[in-house]
Amino acid sequence: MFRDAWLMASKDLRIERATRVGTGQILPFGGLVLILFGLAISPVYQVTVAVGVRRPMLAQAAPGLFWITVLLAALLALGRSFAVESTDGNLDALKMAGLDPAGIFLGKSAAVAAQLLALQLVLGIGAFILYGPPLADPVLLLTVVILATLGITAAGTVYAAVASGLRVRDTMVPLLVLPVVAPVLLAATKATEAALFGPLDNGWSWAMLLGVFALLYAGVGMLAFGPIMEES
Amino acid sequence: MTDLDLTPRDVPTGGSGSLRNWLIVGALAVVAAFVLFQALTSARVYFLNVDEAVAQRADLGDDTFNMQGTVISEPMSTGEAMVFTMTFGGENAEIRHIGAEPTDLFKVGEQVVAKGHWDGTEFVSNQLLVKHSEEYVEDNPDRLDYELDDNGNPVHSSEPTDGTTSDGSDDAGQ
Amino acid sequence: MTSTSSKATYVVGWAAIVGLALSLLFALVLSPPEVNMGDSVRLLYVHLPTIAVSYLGYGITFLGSVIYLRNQSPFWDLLAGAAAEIGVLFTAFVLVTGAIWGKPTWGTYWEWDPRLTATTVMFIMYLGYLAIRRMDLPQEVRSRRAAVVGIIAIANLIIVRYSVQWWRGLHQGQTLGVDTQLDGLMLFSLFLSVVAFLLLGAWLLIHRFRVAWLERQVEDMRLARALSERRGEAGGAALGGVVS
Amino acid sequence: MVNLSGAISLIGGFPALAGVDLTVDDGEIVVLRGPNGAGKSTLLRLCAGLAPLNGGSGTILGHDLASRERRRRIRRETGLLAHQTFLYDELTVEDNLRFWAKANRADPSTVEPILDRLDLGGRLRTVKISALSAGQRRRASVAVMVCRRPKIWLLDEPHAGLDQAGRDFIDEIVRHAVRFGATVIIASHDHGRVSNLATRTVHLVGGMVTGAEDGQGEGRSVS
Repeated sequence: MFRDAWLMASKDLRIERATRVGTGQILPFGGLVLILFGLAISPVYQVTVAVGVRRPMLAQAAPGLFWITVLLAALLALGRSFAVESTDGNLDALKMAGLDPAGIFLGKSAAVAAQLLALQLVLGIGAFILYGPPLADPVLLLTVVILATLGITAAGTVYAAVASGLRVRDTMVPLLVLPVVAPVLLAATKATEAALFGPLDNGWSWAMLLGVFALLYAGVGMLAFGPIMEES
Repeated sequence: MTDLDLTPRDVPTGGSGSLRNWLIVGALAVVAAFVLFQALTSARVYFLNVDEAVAQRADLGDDTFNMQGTVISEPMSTGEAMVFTMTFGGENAEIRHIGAEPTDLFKVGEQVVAKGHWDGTEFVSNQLLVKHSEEYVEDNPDRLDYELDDNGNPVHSSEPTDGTTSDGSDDAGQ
Repeated sequence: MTSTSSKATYVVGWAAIVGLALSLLFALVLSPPEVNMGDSVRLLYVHLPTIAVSYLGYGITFLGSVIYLRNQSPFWDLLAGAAAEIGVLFTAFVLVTGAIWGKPTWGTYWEWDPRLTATTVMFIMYLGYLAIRRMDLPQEVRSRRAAVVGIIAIANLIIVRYSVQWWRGLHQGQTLGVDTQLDGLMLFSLFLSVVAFLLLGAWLLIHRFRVAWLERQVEDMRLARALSERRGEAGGAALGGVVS
Repeated sequence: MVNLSGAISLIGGFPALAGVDLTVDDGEIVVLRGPNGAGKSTLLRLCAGLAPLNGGSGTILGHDLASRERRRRIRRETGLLAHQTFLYDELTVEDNLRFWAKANRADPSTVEPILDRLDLGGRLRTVKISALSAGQRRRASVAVMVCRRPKIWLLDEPHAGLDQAGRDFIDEIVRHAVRFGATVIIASHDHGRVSNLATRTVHLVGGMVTGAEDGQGEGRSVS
């Protein structure tokens, strides 16, 4: 299983290296979304965050805006991940090779997760520059980013697979994936708020929730991928 | 190309990973359930109770949050604001509400959620939501009174506090 | 089967009508106003029964999905789909009645309360489930994928059900539990309307399922005709082949 | 090897196979002939364990087609050369071969010689599949088959769109595979060419077998 996962993940990353869809298209898209949020929420808007302390609303909203951007980018990456398989009958070929469905699931999730993490490194720096929030707890932030990414990709891969197929419309992926990852958005935003602005709320317990979500969907995906991939 | 070996291959059986998957998933579920329990018991999602809000007053600063408690004083109008006292867990808080009138359910003895922030020791509220309990009590003109339990939660008493009339009609659901 | 009604649906249908009429009487006339809510408490007799039907619908979807994945029987697949449609319909109703009820009691139509938010997410997820059932895929593939999602989505129901216990929120806790707190006639009225709505849900479910079943039969008939046409094609060509 | 009786296969609700009876013995080279839409491709996909068996019965290599568990086995022991390349367009010839060799649990050290023998070594090795000509792509797909060394070779119009050299290459590889003990089923329009190969020609119309005749091919028919 892990051997198949490694094989699939390295193959997907090799395709990404050859085509550069992630760096050439998804990353600019994410940057664009960050900038558009900046235009929508004017930098002059201020909110009071403590006695006598006012902060730009944009900085205060940075965690939520960042995670929405990541979700949108994840939708593109997930769609891409399955578009690669549905052209030229490769899904059939994978079945004929007898790869373990759980391995395929883990491999494809891992590849998307790796791409998203790289993406977030750049987008995160961009968000700090554009929105200018403080950073109170870098360790918590890093933990949150990793756990939330794993959760988004695990759940996203399950539902992107459900929505995949030659004649299936692209609109299915957002409809299925977004409600499922809504808890990730909530928890990641809360935990990121704690990591950026200080331990107002219990950031680590939100991070733990993210870990649970990722674990659960990893299990679900390993079990569900067989029936989902079986075409007849 | 005649030297290419095309002998049909005996495909390795590679045991069905089904059992192993179940084991992995089972282990994950146990871990997840444990962690979930831990996380859920500590996550504050929606509101702070009055005692918690009072304890964290310094940390909260001017943050907007929801505070929950039971109304214990008859609200008084002072010009544009409505002033009353809320209690929970043995702590009281003075509320100055500026904003839309709460619903008719807002009255002494009800649990409410006030949305606002601390201003010194006073809580300035912009929105008052009435948190109805899952208790539904028959509207009986004889009995409109309440008591508070140790936590400051209202207790619907079958005995009116003025003690003049007794009321035995409401025990069915309690 | 050529009609979606039968003696059983007649009985269930009439029982639902009588039950609804009775619960209308009890909910609007006979049951007392609540001490704090006044007459708006009467929304309870619609709000709670509809979510009960929703829960049951999603429960059937879960059960049908599990059984379908085990034995591939179209019966359970179609039942799961029909039950999800009923569930979604009643969840929509719950959200609307909840908003209407929320204004006079809490003071707001909508609040980011855990249960409200979770219910809305559940609603959208089951809309997604129904969308999967309409995907342009071979029928078995579609059914299998829908079944997988029908099983996963049950987690939402559990979250919604226990959200009032796990998290603090504006929403009241379990109304019907071991320590139910409803005065006399209120409890009976609620019980009556739950039964009436369950009957209504069952009646709708049976009909919706039978429509789906008939549709499947039409498909099978179309298939049988396509099969004989295709064989005719083969016969004609074979004859031609022999002649030439 | 292949044993079908009354096999029905539905593709998107359409009976692509309407009751096929077919027996193929070890070492045969069977050519399927018939007009477009006769069900040749679906028959091959059924034999590969990809298309569903919706009616009738059948076994491939002794595995029951009705069992999903057995079908997984069938998939691994058969090889399909279809209209699609079964290759990743964005990857090079060599990367594709290495990936599919590993995915099929074939010996990775065979990739190198196979590339050379199939004239995919040298310059072509580092060319993306999307940049190859039709003939070169077919070669690359065949290269994966050669890696897999299936028991049954299922070839769907293998000569289509190829030049003389390409067609000769396909014929040669088919003869070669049979000599090593494989069984081959070919769907083809091009009967002038493939009848030289065939031990038997089976006619398929309207999703059913309408006739068969023996050929002079070089298979090792045991029956």
